[in-house]
Amino acid sequence: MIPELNIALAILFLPLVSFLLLIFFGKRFLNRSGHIATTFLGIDLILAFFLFFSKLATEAVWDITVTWIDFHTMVNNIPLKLDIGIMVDNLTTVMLVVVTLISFLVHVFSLAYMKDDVRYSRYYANLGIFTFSMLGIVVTNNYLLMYVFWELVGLSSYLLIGHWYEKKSASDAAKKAFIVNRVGDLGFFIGIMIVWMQYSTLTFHGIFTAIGSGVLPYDSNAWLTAAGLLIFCGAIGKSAQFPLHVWLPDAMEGPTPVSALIHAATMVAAGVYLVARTFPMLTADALMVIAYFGAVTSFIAATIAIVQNDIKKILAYSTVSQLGYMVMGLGVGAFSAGVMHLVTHAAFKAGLFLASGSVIYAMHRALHHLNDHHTDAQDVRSMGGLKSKMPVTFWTMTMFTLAISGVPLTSGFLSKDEILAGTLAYSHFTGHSLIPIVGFLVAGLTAFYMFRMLILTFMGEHKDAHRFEHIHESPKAIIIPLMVLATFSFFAFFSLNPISASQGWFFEKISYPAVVVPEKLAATPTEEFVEEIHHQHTMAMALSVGVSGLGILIAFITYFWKKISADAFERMLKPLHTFLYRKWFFDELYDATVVAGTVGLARLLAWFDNTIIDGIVNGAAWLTKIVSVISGKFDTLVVDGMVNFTAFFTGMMGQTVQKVQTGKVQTYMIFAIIGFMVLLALYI
Amino acid sequence: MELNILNIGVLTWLTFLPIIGMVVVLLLPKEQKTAIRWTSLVFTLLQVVLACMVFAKFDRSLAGVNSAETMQFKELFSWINVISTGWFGSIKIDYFLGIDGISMPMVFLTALISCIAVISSWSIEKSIKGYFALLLLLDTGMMGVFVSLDFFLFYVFWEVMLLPMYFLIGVWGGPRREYAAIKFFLYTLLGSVLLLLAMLALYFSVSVIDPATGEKIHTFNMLAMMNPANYDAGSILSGVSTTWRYLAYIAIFIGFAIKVPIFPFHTWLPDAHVEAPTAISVILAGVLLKMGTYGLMRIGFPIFPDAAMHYLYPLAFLGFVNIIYGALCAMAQKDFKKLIAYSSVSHMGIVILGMAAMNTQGMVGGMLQMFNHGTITAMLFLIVGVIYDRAHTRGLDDFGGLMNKMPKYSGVMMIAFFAAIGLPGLSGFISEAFSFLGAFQTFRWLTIASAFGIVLTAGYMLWTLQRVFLGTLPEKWNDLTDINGRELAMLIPLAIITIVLGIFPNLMLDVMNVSANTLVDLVKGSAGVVTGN
Amino acid sequence: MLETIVNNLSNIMPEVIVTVTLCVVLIVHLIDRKNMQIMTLLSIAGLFAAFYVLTESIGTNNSTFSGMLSVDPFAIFFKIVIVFATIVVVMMSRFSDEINAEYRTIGEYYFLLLSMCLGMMFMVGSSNLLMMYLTLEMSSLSSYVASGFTRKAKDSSEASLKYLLYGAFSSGVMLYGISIIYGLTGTLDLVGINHVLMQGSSSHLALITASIFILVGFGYKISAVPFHYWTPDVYEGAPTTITAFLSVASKAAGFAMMMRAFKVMFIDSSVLDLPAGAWTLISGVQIQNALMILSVLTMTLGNLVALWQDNVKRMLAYSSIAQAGYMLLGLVVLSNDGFSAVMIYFVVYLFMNLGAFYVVMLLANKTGSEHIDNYRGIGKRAPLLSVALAVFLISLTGLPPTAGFIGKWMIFLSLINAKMIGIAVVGVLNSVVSLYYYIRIIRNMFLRDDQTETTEPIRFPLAQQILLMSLLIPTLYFGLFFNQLIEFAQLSVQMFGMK
Amino acid sequence: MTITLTHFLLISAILFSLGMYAVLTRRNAIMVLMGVELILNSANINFLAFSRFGDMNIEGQMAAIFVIILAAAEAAIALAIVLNIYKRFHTVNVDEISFLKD
Repeated sequence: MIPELNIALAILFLPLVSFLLLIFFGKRFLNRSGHIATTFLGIDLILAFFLFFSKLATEAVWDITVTWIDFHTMVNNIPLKLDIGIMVDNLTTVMLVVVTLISFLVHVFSLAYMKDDVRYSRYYANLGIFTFSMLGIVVTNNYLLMYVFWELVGLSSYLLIGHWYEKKSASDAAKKAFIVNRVGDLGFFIGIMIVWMQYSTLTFHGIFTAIGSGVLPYDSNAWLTAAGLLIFCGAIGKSAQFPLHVWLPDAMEGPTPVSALIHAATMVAAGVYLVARTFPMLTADALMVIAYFGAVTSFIAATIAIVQNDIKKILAYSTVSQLGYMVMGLGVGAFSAGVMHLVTHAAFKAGLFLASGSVIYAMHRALHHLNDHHTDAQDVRSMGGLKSKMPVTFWTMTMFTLAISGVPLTSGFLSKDEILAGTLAYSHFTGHSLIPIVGFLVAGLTAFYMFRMLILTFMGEHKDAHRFEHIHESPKAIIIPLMVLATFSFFAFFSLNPISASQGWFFEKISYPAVVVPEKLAATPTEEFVEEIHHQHTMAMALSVGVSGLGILIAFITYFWKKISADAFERMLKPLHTFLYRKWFFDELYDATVVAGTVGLARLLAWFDNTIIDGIVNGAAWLTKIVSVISGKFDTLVVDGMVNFTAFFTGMMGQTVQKVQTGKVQTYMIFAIIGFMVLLALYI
Repeated sequence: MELNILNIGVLTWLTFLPIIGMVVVLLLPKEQKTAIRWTSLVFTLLQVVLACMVFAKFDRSLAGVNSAETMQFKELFSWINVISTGWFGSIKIDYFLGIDGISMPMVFLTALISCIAVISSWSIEKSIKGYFALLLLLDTGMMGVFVSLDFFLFYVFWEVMLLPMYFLIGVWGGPRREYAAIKFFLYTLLGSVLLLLAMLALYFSVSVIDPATGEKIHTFNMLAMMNPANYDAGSILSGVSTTWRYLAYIAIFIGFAIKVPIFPFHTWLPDAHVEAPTAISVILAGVLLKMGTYGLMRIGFPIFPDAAMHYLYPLAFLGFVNIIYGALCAMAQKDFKKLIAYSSVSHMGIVILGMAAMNTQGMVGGMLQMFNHGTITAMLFLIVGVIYDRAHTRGLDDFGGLMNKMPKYSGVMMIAFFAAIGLPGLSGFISEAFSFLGAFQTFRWLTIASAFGIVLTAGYMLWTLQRVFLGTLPEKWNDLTDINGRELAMLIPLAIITIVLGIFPNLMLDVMNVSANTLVDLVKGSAGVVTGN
Repeated sequence: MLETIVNNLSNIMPEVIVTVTLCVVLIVHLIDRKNMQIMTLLSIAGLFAAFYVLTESIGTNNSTFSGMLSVDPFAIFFKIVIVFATIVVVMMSRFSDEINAEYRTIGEYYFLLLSMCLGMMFMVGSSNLLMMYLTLEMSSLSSYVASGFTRKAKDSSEASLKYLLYGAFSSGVMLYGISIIYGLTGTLDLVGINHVLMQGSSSHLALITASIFILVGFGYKISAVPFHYWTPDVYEGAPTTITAFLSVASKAAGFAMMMRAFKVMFIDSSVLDLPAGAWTLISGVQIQNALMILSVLTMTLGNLVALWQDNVKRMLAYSSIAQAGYMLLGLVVLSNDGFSAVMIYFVVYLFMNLGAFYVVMLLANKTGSEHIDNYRGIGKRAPLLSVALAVFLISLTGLPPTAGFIGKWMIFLSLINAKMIGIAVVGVLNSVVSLYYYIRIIRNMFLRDDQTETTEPIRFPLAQQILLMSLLIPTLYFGLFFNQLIEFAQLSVQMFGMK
Repeated sequence: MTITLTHFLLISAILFSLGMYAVLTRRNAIMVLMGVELILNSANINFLAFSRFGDMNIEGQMAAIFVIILAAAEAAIALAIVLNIYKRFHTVNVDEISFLKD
């Protein structure tokens, strides 16, 4: 056993320990539970960094596999058993750091933000279980455990979204999140079934080697592609890709730090991570589909984000959009760029959420002070001018916004234009020119709506002077995490070259994995592709800077200098606006079709079950009626259908027979004689 | 493997301890309520202890299934032995007990559930003497079914269960108890008479050399029936894939399908569950339903491999119907208990699907699912019972916000619900996953279709959870109390099992594996072997 | 001449004993008509003596009175059943209020009972058509009177009239059939007839007609559909004790006679060692289908009509018709196998049916009615009694672990053995239907509460409980340990003059 | 002409039918019993005729005697019962005596 793996295990299980502590003794610790959990995460973070550096120092991949379940039998001459294990490679360590870091910061942030919450220790317990399962996804080396932790993060996200479950909206959102994710996971599971059926193993290594040796599910390329895409379904669910993106915006019902941790930085990125892990077995077709899913998602989300007014909603949609970006990046084959965007985005998007949290916090306190319960503390239209009151929040926020808009010198810029370069390269090889177009379009839109939000929130003057009095900068526990994240949003942490990531350590360490799919199915060979990216790089950079600059400019014109009236536009394009504002009517659509359909079918079947099935058995209501009409004593007798049917049938028989039983002895004799005749007739 | 107590085999003890308990209970004056309760508890607890001993001593490496040698804790005595008259071969019926990997988990489950049922019956007041006497009798019947290897004995135990069940539902049940009780009784009887005929047909088709006298005699020994060599040429069920064999298999299948219950024979289940008192629902869902699938594994598959293989797809299809149909019906229910009832229809469907896969993972998954469903559904029914005792209603829409009012309760509930949903880390996941993994290899599209069941399950379970536990507490429930020690005592063990098996499924799987493999090989291998010559 | 008669008498010792007993009872009755005690004791003593002698004579296999009467295991088996039934009924009568109300004529009652018993004992042995007819009439005549015994009750006398007319009519028809047989074969001795038939050459039509004429007579005695119509009325009208006796003993006698007649007359005695003791009928007398139809009709009709009865006595009447149907299944098989099954069924039936009637009678003593609604809440008021009744009813349904199951089981065993799957299915389905009305009684006893809220327990003297137990215990015991039962029946199958 | 077996059988058949008719149609219990007597006697004629013509043993005649005796006994009991009925119902019309039925 490699010692580092012990550390990995420690990292994995520390949060679980904190969870168990808090769930069982939370009542004892009262408000100390926050600090306890935070301490655990602190240790976790340190270990994670340690592991990170020690791993980057070496090339080896630390991997250990144990047999979990042995079926004591052979399937086509290989013993049938279920292996599980953990593995630490560069990707893992990076993810470990990201998860622990964000999680730690959120813990700290929550100390203040959730201070007087009713279920304080429960909240921290849930953060613990979440961190545990998230880390689990990262360290495991097989699809089974992956799926296990996959579901567990689903659970913890369910718990955290529904943290304020007294609110119907909250519990609805939680339920929605879980079920929608289940739909995705279903695909994931089917994918796993295919793989298991073919290879009788679920470890990445085992599967990839098997594919490498040319064994395909059902010996068909189509099924290999299908397997890849089905596994990708898991990502569609978790990373809120179209068409399953609908749960993420609702998930904002959870506490803001939760949104930062789960629904911006880590869990939603798990989907991207899954794609990255599965990358070697994805065929060209699969990758193309994935790329399109990403593109469509990012576009839809971006358009919606433009018109939202709830600050968290805006961020939520931008998250969806950015996730689409990453998926698109991986889809086109820009592996490192995609993963890198995952990391950078984790930092600045978490930052954005925490900052918005800080704003909301301030607003709440103000509103609470004036006990004003009508104004929505999250509506950007009721904010403005907060710059002077909460400078730290403002400046950090600005930093994040620049990063996400892809302005040079920020981390976002690096990853983003690598992806764009990738898309250009992709279209060059495959001719799918729609992808880059969407890419750049979304870049512009992002810049626009992010700055819209920034301006509406912090600049101009506040809508309500009286309230303005009572707004103050948030406490240290809140702003320190903001600063930390702001620092991480600088380019320097990822590549010393401010304009190109490709020479940075990240690209060096997180390099393209060896593709194992057969030659004729594989996407463009890596070398040529990388080469092409280099060609496109400058072009991509120029374009992206241009579009985002344009976006920012329009934002300022519209909302800062007010040269163009947004309302006028809104009025002019009313239908379009409603369409976007109502999120392309996805929820309505699903409610009308899937949900209504299922529930309706359920009702129908239940009715069917009670009336028809039970009826056939139960002799149905009308039959019972007839029977009971026939004779009063029936009701007590009518018990159950089959018998009841017999009963009814018998009713007839019984009646006739009873008619025969007249009590007149001669009638009896006559029947005897008839019987006699009949018997005789049998022989003549 | 042998284990004797006072020179009496442990299986006999397991089976007849409750009867002794029943006698004691009957001897007690009916005023001594506590005494009666405690006696029944003590005896069932003893049963659990014995079951644990058996489980511990059970040799994981022996297969059993069709070989008497590898059956464990065997007990074989001649019960009925009619001296042969010239024109009629001597009738021999053995008292033949023994367990293997298929029955071991069921034996354990039965003991456990019975004990828990006794605990949960503590609050019964109405003619409690009769109640516990019948409960113990029922216990014996159930245990007997799982340990007997002689078809006649099996059938006797099978029928012995009916009457106690009828009374337990009919006397201590809800408003429509009479209806539910008679429905249950008639349904099951209808099934079992078909079983009877099939049994007789088998009896006359199979004959073995009687070690004592050396003459060839007919036998009810299941293991002998599994061996194609024992079939007399020209007898009804000799040959392979003959119409008679198919008919016999179908008869047996219906007999068991009614117990499972498999669509469309399931309609007795919701009524029975809704009307039955909590403890009885627990037993019904926890043990009785398993008898159907157990019967198929113990009798249907190994004795009729050809028919089993021939009807494999229909079987799987019925499994699929159960899963989806049950889930959808559950979704539409307004009554908490009825919802759980339909959910077990759905979950048993997974067992059927797994069995139909006819490969190791599927079979093991099915067996494990039998056990897990036993524990999980038992928890669910207990949970319903707890709230029903307090609120005297089961309407899903009457509740809300219990999470705050009854935290301990909700904690246990969470485990049960998510186990039912099939959340990894809890036992439900493992068995469901294996059943599907196995089934997928045999029925690709059918399994994919069935897999939608897991989404539906999540749907109705979470919806229920939301309606009952989340949201705000209605005024009228302000005086609800959290669960007391007794109720915890019956829920916690199950919860622990659920979690432990979720993480270390091997504890159970090791017991089943070998037998499961043997069963699969047996069915697949001897499917084509001509019997009777 | 005389000593031959005396010698023959030694063969029919049990009958002689019974005869003596009934004469004594009659005399005692003439001396002191009030004294029930002594008469009960006398008849019981006599019957026990007869019973003892019977058990002693198990295994004897010969025929007396120049082949008129055969004393073979088959006959002895049924005699044992009949005598035992009589003993039980005598004890029942001791506890029956409606009988005790007639204390003035109680002697006549016992006299009738014993003479019925005597007639039946002769029936089962008689191996000559004329003898059959005479013994049949002998038992019938006393039954007519007995069923009308409680003269005060209108029902009772109506019952006796109907019984009389119907009985006389069908026995007349039977006699006519006998006369034709005589004409065809020139003899009335069963074995003789068999020999003649074996040579063939007799007109089949006439033969069939005649045998169906005879079937009418048997059908009436065992109350098989469509000759059963008298049964419900008579059973309902007659005193419960007599009903019980008719439903068991006279049915047994009827069956015994029928079995013997068919087996000895119509079986091809040249081929007798087929597997499972199956037989082949003499060509031309294919009565098998007729029997099959009769049995299916009988059990189905009996069950279906029983579903509607609210008078428990009448319900049991129909149920006993249905039971006769199951037993007929055993005949249909036409093999030793099936016959032994029928005999086993009778032993079982003896206990469960008498038990059921006994409980009904005891309850009627207290509640004064046999209507099913009067059974509500009895479960609480008389636990032992109602549990016993429940057991008897379950046994009648044929569920393990009661003796009734074994009875049915053996029947179906023989059916399957003869590969008659079809009617076996009909049979089991019927037993499912039957559960349905038996359970009604159980339901009323345990699941329903008395409307009149009377909850004070009903007590029964020890003597009555002992009798109950002596019926209940065998019903359960034979359910689990039926070894000797089967062996005894299988050994008793053989009849005189048959290999 | 010579009287042959056939004539006797014919007579007995007719007698049997007449008896049957009486049994089924007469409403008076006594009459019904008369019908039964006819049936019995038709059987008797058969016995006698067979034993006379079909040069068989005397079993038939023996049978006839027994039947006659039995008929007497039956008649006695029957009349007693009918008498009893008349006491109860003040009628012997079998149709009016039909209280026992479903």
